Amino acid sequence: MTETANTALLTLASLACERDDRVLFSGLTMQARAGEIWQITGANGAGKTTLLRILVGLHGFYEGRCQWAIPRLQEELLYLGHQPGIREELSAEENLRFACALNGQAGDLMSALQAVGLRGFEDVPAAHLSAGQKRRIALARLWLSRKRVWVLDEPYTAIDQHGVESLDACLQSAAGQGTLVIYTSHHRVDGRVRRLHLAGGQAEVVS
Amino acid sequence: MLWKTIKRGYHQLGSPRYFYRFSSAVLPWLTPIALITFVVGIVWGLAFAPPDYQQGNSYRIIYIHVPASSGALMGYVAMGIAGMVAVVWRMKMAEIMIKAIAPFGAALTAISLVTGALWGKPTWGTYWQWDARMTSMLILLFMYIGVIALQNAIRDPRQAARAAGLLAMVGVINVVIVKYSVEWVNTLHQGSTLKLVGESTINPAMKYPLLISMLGTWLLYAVNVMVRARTEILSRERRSGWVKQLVAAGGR
Amino acid sequence: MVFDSFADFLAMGGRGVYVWTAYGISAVVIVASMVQAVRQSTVMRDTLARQARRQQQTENTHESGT
Amino acid sequence: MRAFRATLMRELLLLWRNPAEIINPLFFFVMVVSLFPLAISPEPKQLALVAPGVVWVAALLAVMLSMDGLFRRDQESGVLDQLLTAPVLPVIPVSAKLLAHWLMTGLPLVLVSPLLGHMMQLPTLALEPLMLSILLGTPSLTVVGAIGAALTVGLNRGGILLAVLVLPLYIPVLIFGAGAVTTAVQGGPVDGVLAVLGALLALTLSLGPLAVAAGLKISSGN
Repeated sequence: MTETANTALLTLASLACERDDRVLFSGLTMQARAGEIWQITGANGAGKTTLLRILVGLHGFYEGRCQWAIPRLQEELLYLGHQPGIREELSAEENLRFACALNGQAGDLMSALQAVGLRGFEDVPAAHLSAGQKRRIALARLWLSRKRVWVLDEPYTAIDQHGVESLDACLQSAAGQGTLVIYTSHHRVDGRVRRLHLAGGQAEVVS
Repeated sequence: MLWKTIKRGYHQLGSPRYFYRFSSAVLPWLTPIALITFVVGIVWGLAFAPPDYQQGNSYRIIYIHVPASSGALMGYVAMGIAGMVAVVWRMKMAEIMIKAIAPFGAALTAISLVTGALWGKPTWGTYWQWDARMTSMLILLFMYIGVIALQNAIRDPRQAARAAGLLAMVGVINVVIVKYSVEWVNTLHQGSTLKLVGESTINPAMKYPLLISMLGTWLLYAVNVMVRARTEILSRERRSGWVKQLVAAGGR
Repeated sequence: MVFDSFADFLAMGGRGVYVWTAYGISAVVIVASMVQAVRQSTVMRDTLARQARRQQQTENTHESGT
Repeated sequence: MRAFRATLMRELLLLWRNPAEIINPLFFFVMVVSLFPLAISPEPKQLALVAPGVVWVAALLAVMLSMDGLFRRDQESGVLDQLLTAPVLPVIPVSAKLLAHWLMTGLPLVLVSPLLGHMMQLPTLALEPLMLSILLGTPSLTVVGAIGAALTVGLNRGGILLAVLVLPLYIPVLIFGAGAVTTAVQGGPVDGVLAVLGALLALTLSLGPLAVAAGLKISSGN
């Protein structure tokens, strides 16, 4: 599949998912292109996290089709899950260095940690950090070498006002450079954001 | 042309709905045939086969012991294969089969152990002897229990089936290794293993009933698997139209 | 018949206890597994039927209600 | 390779940072072995008879019990999801984790086993085969145990279930492991038995990690 500017990076065709005999969502059809920012909204338990896990290939039990135009998605994917994905025994810097080695990311760790406001906390074991600070260790990867697809689960939780603005700027700059950003949150980055709402088993593209 | 039929066959084989229709047609005549074959084999072995010149009549337990052992072993191997198909090719029908094959396999393993022990008492004086065959069968029972326990521990039916499938795949390799390691450990501790008296010198008059009761056991196994598979299909496809329609009509 | 009489058949040359216990237990286990399989199937069909009927009722009251 | 080395270093660091995961299996091993002289009899001849089996069963249980925590904390903290969505094949970081885990839990058992063998009145000529058999056996136990751990990682009370799944798969390694020591005690040739143990190890190392990676994918819902 050749990837020109306007062909869809991600195509969902009547995607449906069931859990514990309950239809989470069904009939989800959409196309996402490089450079777009998608906001996924819905009540707790509406299946937002499950949808993201389907997109990144963690969850395989669904009906319908989920197609990426990128042959080896995982090399171009930056996924921040529902859990921060860091170990409490390790310090912020150790966690970040391991995440970069695992995901093949490079970049200046210190400036990334500073961007998320963790300057001075680099070698504090994560166990002593607050929940918000733990999440921000994972977020620091957004400031490292760029990937073409960002899938972020609730990036804005436990982020203070200053953090929200810098995160908005970061998402917008990444989208500007052609990254497809898909995130779940109640916060809207800006007017250009395309929205997908999950409610009552239905999924519809709002804008 | 050939490739198209294989492809269509593969898809049909893979679709639970087709299997449900196929089993609805097959079960009504397969069940009586299975029962008749089984009973004929057993009665022939019990009443008409000649007594063994050494063991007398206690050897007649063979007509349930050997079929049960072979059914248990083949059942686990079948589960391993279904597991591979489910894990590697993600075929829904294979997942359903894993769940359907396990229970009767465990039942046959238990039967094999009990009948083996009851046969051992009059022949060698003890119910349990840790000889190679019986120990392998005991370990096979543990592995069946492992697969069933894993399946019941996981809530999502597809994930449970696939996890059990992977375990069954690993288990099949283990069955082979256990067979040889148990035989080796017997030579280590007891000198020569005690060969089952009479099995090697089985004369035709004893062999035919054994083959028939074995065939009967396998046919019963097939019936049991089909019935369980149908239940699993209904449970998994409850949301699809054809199940709703079938249930509403209260059809067989 | 290899045995002279039915009583002889039951005695099995003194080994009847072992032979018949073995077959008795086997029969019980096989029948139990078969019965359980069939029962599960009917129980599944009944629950699905009941669910379908309940859904049908909620839809009817829903339509008549609006 | 970078991911393998990074995971290996991280795992060793993690295990170093909470020593309980290293000490507990070791204490368990020593304690279980020392139960038997009290339970059976302190009389040397009887102890030497059961020694190979006792030491081996205790080692097996120690390794199995240490399996439970292998993936659990990674799964809870979300690191497992990162591992499964990383550009590198999951089997590479998983193998690094298994190697680190064996170095920190299996190897100590090997070092302590001659001491326990001695405590169980094993003849000194059998101590070296004991060490060798545990050296060759525990990696297989770790990898096979990890398959069970991967399949039960998401379940809340996975511990007992892990034992039910994994013990039947442990039996061949136990038979040849304890058998090697018994053969040594009887004065027979040990090399053949150790060779079989080595063959089992080769089989487990080649297929095991793939099965563990597949198990993790299945547990994460795929």
